[in-house]
Amino acid sequence: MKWLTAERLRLLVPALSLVVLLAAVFYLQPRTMSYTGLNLLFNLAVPIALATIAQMLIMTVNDLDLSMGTFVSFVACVTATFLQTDPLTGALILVGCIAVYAGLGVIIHLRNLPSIVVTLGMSFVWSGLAVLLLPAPGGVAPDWIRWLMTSKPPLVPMAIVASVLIAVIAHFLVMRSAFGVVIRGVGGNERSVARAGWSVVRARAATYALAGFFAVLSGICLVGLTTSADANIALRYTLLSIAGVILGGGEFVGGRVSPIGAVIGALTLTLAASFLSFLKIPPDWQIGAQGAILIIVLALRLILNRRESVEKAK
Amino acid sequence: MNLVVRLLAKPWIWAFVAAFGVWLATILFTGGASTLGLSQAALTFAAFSIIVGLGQMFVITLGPGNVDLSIPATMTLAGTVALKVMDTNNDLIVAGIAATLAIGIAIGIANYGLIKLLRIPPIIATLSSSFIVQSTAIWYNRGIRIKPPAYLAEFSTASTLGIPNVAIVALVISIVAWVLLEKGIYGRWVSAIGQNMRAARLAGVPVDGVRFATYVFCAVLAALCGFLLSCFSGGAALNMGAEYLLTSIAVVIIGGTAVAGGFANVPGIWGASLFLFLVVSMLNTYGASAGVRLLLTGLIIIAVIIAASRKQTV
Amino acid sequence: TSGKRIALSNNYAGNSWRQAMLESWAKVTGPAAEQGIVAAADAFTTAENQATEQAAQIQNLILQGYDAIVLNAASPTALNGAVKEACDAGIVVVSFDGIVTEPCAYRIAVDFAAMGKAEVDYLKEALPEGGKLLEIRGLAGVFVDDEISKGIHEGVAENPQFEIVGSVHGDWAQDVAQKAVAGILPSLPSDIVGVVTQGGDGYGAAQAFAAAGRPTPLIIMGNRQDELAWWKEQKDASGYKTMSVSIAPGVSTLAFWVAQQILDGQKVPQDLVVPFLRIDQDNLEASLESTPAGGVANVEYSLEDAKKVIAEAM
Amino acid sequence: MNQRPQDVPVIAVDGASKSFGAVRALDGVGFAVRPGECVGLVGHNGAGKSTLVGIINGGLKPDAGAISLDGLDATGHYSIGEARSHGVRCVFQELSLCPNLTVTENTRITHASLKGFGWRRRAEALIRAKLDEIFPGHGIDCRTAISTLTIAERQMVEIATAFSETDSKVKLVILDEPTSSLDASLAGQLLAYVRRFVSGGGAVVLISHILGEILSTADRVVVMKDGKVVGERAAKEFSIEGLVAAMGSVVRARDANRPARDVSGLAPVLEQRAHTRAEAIDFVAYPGEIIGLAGLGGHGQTRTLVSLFMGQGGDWIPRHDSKVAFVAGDRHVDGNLPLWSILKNMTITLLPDLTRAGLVDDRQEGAIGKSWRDRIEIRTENLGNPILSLSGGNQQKVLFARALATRAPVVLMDDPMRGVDIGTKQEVYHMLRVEADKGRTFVWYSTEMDEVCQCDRVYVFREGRIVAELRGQEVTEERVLAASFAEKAA
Ligand SMILES: Nc1ncnc2c1ncn2[C@@H]1O[C@H](COP(=O)(O)OP(=O)(O)OP(=O)(O)O)[C@@H](O)[C@H]1O
Ligand SMILES: Nc1ncnc2c1ncn2[C@@H]1O[C@H](COP(=O)(O)OP(=O)(O)OP(=O)(O)O)[C@@H](O)[C@H]1O
Ligand SMILES: [Mg+2]
Ligand SMILES: [Mg+2]
Repeated sequence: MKWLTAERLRLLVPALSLVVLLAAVFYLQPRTMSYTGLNLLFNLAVPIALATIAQMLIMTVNDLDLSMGTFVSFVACVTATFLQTDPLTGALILVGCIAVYAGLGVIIHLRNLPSIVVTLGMSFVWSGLAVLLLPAPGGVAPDWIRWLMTSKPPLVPMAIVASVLIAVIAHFLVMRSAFGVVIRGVGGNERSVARAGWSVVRARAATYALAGFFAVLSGICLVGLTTSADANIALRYTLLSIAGVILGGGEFVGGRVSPIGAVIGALTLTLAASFLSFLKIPPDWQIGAQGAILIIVLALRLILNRRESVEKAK
Repeated sequence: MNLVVRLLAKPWIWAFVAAFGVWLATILFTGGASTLGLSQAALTFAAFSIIVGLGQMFVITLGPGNVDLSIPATMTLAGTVALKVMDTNNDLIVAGIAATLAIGIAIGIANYGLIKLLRIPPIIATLSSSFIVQSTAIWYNRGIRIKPPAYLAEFSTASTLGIPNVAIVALVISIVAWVLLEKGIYGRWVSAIGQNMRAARLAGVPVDGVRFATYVFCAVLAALCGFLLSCFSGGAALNMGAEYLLTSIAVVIIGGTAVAGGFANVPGIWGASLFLFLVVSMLNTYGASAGVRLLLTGLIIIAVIIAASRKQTV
Repeated sequence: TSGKRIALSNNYAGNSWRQAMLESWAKVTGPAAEQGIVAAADAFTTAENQATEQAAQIQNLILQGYDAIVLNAASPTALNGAVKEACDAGIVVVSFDGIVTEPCAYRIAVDFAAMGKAEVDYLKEALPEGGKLLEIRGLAGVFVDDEISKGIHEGVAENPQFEIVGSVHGDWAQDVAQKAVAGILPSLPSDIVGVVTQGGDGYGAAQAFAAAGRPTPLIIMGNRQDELAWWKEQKDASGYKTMSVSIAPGVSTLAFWVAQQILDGQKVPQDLVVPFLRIDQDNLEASLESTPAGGVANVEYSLEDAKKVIAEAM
Repeated sequence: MNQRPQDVPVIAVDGASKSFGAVRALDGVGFAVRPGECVGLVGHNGAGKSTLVGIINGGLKPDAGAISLDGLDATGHYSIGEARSHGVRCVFQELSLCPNLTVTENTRITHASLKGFGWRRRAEALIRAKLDEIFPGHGIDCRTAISTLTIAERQMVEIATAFSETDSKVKLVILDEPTSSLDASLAGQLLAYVRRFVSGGGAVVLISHILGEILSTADRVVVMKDGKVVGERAAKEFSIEGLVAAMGSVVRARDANRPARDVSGLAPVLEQRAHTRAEAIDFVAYPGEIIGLAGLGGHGQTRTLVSLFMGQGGDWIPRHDSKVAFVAGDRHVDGNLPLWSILKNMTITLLPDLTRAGLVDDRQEGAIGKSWRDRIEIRTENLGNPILSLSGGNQQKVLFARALATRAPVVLMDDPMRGVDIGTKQEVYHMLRVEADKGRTFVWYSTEMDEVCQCDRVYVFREGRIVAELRGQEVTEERVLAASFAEKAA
C-alpha cells in the first residue's frame, strides 16, 4: 500500500471519525440529511475552522497561541462596531491587528520568548480591548458579511462550500506553495533553515501575520452568523482550535500539520456536540459526554498510529 | 554588588521584582496605611495559586505539550465531595481529607491513563477528563453549598504570628516540592524527561513511572487546593476552580520555569502568584475599569517576560 | 398542546442558581409531560458558557423539530442569528433571565436596572446620612452586569449623599468576590458604610471584611442560602439589617408555561416582566426556611401564575 | 603579482580567531581553498574544525581576522547569504534537514530560487538527478518525508542537496564528517564523486576522523590542533602515522584478532530470540565478550540495541540492578540532556546508586564525576559547565562515562565513536578491553570496519535481522562484507 503514506494516514483518521459521526447523526435525526439540515449542522463550524487554521499556522512554527479565543472575540467586536459604522477605520484596525501578530512573531523570535507566555499576556490585552470596545454585548454585523454567511448557493449549502474553500486554500498555502515549505521547515528544523540562508524572523513574522489574517476572517464570519458581538463571544476558540488541529492529525512540535485535517477536525468537533444533543443525555452528564466523545475520537488515532509505526519500521 | 549580579541571573527574580513593584504602587496610594492588610491578603490568595501552580510546574517540566487542564474540575470535585463527606462535622475531617486525596489520586491515574494508553496529547486528555470530572461534581450534589466543619473554617481563615495559615500550608508544600526538585532523584528525572524523553529513557530513567507520579502529584495538589479553598470560602461552588485554569499556568511560566520543559523553579511560583494577585489589587485600587485592568495586566505580563528574557543567540 | 415538544436551551450549569433553575424545570415540566400537557420538555446545557456553543445548540434543537425553545441566553445579541433561524422555522422562542434582543423572540425580563436602583433606594432608607460604598460587579462584558451596575450608578447619582469609592468584579462567584474585595479593601477608607452587590457575592464580601478585621458594613445580599443564613446569624446576634434582591431560578418554569400558552394559541405579548425576588428583614426567616441548605431562594410558577403574568401584561 | 585563475582561492581566511566565553576555539587560523582541489581537514576533538567551517560558511562571525572571496576582501559584511551566493555550500555533521519535509521540499529550502509555479517538479528533477549521479542505485523516493529515511539515506540526501546547483554555480562544498553514517560502499561512491567534482574545477573541504579516506581523497591536508593550524602538506607526503603524530596522538599497535573466547559453560547474560518469519539467528551474549553488530547502516542494528535495552524493563519502577546500560551514538537525539551540566549528564544513569531516601548525595556525585573526567580525559576545567560547551567528541566521552560508571554487566553501544578523534578512540578501545577482561559484556554496533574487527564475535545484520555470526579469526573485513551483501552479490 504505497499510496497510504504517513501524511495521508494522518488525514484518514479525522476523515473517518467525521464520516462515522455524520452517519450517526443522520441516523438519529434524518431531518439533518437535507440542504438546510447540513447548513445548520455546520455553519457555526466555519469560523471555528478559520480559527483552527490560524492556530495550525502558529503550531507549524512550533508555537502555540493561547490568545486565539480572545483575539477572535476582539475582532468580532471590531466587526460589529467599527467595521459596520465606519468601514475604513474598522479595516485599518483589523490590518493593525495583523501587524500586531507579525510583531508578536518578531518579538517571540528575537527575544527567544516562549510563545505560550506572550500569547497568554496577549489574551488579557485582547480581552481588555474587547471589553473597552463593547462593555455590554451589542453591535451590528455589516450587511455584506451577513449576506455572505446566509447566502444559499445552489445544491451545496454555504457551510460546506466555505469549509471546502478554507481547506483547499490553506492546503495550497501551507502544503503546496514554496512559502509553506519554508514555514514548515522552520517547524521541522529551524537551524537548518537559517543555515540555508533564510531569515527565520521573517518567516515567523509572516506565519504569525497569516495566522492573524485567518483569525480576523474567523471573527468576521462569526459576527456574520451571530449578527452581533460581545467581548466573550469566542473564548472557547482557544482550546477548540488546538483540539481541532490535534484531531486533524497535527502535532505540537516538528512542523507536522495538515490543513485539510484541521478543517475536518473543526467540523468533527462541532458535529460531536450536535451528536450529543441528539442523544438526549441527562443534563448532569451533558458536559461529561463532551469529554467522553473527545476521548473516543482521539482514541481512534491510536489504531492508525499503530499502523503508521508499523509502516515506519519497514 | 556580586550578590546583585548573581540575583539578577536567577530566573525567578523578575517575578519578585514585578510583585514588589505593584505592591509598592498599591500601598503608596494609601500612603502606606494598607501595607499590612494588603500583604496579608496577598499571601492568603497567592497561597491557592501556589499550591496548584506547584503541581502544574512539575507537569509542565515534563516537556513540550505537557499541561494539566483538569485542575479546576479537580478542585471543584474535591471541594464538593469533601464538604459533603464531612457534612459540617468536625469528627469527619480525616475522612474529608482522605476523600480529597483519593479524588486527586483517581483523577491523576485517569489522566495518565488517557495519555499513556490512548496516546492522547496531555492538553486534550486533561481537558476531556476535566469535563467528565466537572459532570461528576454536578451530579454529586447539584451545586448545593455545604459549610465546612468549624475547625477547618477557623483554621483556613486564621493567621499564625500574622501569617495566614493557608500561606503556611503553601510554604510547607513548597519546601517539599523544592527538596524533591533540587535535591531529590525525582526532580532530576522529571528534568531529564523534559529535556529529551528518549534520551532519558535510554539513560535508565523510569519514564512512565515518573510521568505517572507527576500527573498524580499535580491532581492531588489540585484536590488539596480545592479542599482548602472551599474551607476558606465557606463552601464549595461548582465554578470555584474556573479562574485557576489560566492562573496555574501563568504562575509557572511567569515564575521562570521553562515552558519547553526540563527546567523548573519553586521560588518563582511565589513571586508570580503574589504578582498576579497584587496587580489586580493595584488596578482596582487605582479605579481602573475592567477593560483597562485586563489590558494592563496583559501588558505587564508581557513586559515582565521580556525583561526576564535574553536575546536570541544564534 | 399534548403533541408539542418544548426544549430548554441553557448556557451554563456551573453554579447553584443554574442548578436550582434546572431542578425547578425538571420539577414542573416532568409532571406536565406525564399528564400529557406537553409531549416532552427536555433540558439541554452547553459545556462552556459560550454564545457560539449555544447558537449551535439552538440550531440542533431546530433540527430536532421542537415546537418551542425556552432559552436562557449566554448573550442578548450573539444568539440572534440562531434565534432568527428558529423563528423562520416556525419555532416559538421564549427567552428568560438572559434574554435575547431578536424581535421575533418572546422575552421574560427582569428589570435589572431597577434591581440595581432598588438597592440604592433601600440604602437611602437604612442609612439616611449616606456615606461611602463599595460596588461588587459581576462578569465583565456581560449584559446583566452592565444593567445592574447602571441602575446602581443612576441611584447613586440621584442620591449625592452616597459615593462609590471602589468597584471590583466578583464574577457572581463567592470566592472570586472574596478575593477581589480582600485585594482592594486595605486601600479603601475605613468608613465604608455599604456594599452594593449583584447577588451571589454578598457572603464572600462579608468574609473578606471579617478577614481584614473591619466592621461589617451593610451588605446587600443575593438569594443564596449561605448569604441568607449569614444574614440571619448577624441579625440574631446584633440586629444586623439589610435586604436581598435576586431573580428566582424558578422563572424557567414561568417561561415554560408561557411557551405552552403560545403553542396553545393564546395571545401573548412579546415582552413580559417578572418582578425580582426581594427578601426583607421581616420575611427573612420565612424565606430561609423554604430554602434548602446550600441552595437558592426560589419561587416556582404554575400555569395559573403564568396566565396571571400574561394577563397583567396585556 | 599575476595569478592564474585557479590560484585565486575560492575562499581564504587569514588570522581568524574566535572565542566562546573562555574557550578559544580558533586562534589566528589562516586557511585557503583553491578551485580544483580537495583539502582534508583533520584534528582532534575540539581542535576547532567545526568552528572554522562555521566561519567559512558565514554562520559564525570571527572575533578577528580577514575573509576574502575569489581574492576580493569580504571582511565585515560576510554572512550566510553572501557565502551561498558565492557558491559556498556546507554539509554539517549533525544532519540539518527538516525531518517533516520530503526530500523535494528540503531541496526547496536549500535553493531559494526554486519557487513560483511548478517549483515542485523542478526541485524533484534536480535532486533526483544529483542523487543518481553521486549514489547510483540509491533507491530513495524523493516524495517521502525525511523522517522515514534511515540515517544513511538522510546523509545521502544532504550531500546531494549541497552539490546540486540552481542559479549560482557551486564552487566550494564543505563536508563535515560526511561518511560517519555511510557504510563503506556508499562512502566509496561519495569519495569518487568528490574526485570527479574536484577535477571538474570545484573545491571541497573534507573533514573526517577516518584518516584513510582523507589520504586517499584529499590533495592537501591541513592539520589543526587547539585552534591553530599545525601542519599543512600535500596528501602524498603524509602517512596515517604521520598525520596522527601531527595531530598530537600516537597510534597504538592494533590488537591482533584474538582467538574466539571459550564461552562454553558460561550462562548467557542476555538473549533475544529472532522473531521474524524469515530465517534468522538468535542473539546471545556471554559475560566478558565484545560483540559486534555489523552490516550496512540502517539494517536494524540500532533497533535491536534499543529493544535489548527496553526489554529489560524499568519503564515504571527504576531498576536498581539494571543489567544493561546504553551508549548513544546519535547524541543529539538519544544522548544529551542539553540543559544540564556535564556532571549531571554523566551521572544520570548511576543516580539510583547515589540516592538515599530519595535524595541525591551531591558530594559522592561530584567525586565520581571527577574520577571519570580524569580517567577518560574530558577536556573541561569545570564539570559544572553545560554539556553543550564541549566539542562533539568530548560530549561522546561523557556518554561513555555515563554507561561505564554503572554496575551494569552489559553495555550496549550504538555506533558510539561517531566523530570521535583517533586518539580518543584508541583510549576507549583500550578501556573496553580492560573492562571486558573484568567480565563486562559489550554489544557494539559500528559502521567502521576497524572497530568491528576488534570484536570477539560479530553478528551481521541484513534487512532487520541477523543473517550471520562470525567468531574469533573469522571476523575479517571480507567475511563481514560478504555477509552484508550476500544476496545482492549472488
Ligand atoms: N557555540 C559554542 N559555544 C561554546 N563553545 C564552543 C561553541 N562552539 C565550539 N565551542 C568550543 O570550541 C572548541 C572548538 O570546537 P569545534 O567544534 O570547532 O571542534 P572540532 O574540531 O569540530 O571538534 P570535533 O572533532 O569534536 O567536532 C571546543 O572546545 C568547543 O567546546
Ligand atoms: N548553541 C550552542 N551552545 C553551546 N555549544 C554549542 C552550540 N552549538 C554548538 N555547540 C557546540 O559546539 C561544537 C561544534 O558544534 P557542532 O554541532 O558542529 O558539533 P560537531 O563538531 O559536528 O560534533 P562532532 O565532533 O561530533 O562532529 C560542539 O561541541 C557543540 O556542542
Ligand atoms: Mg566538530
Ligand atoms: Mg565534528
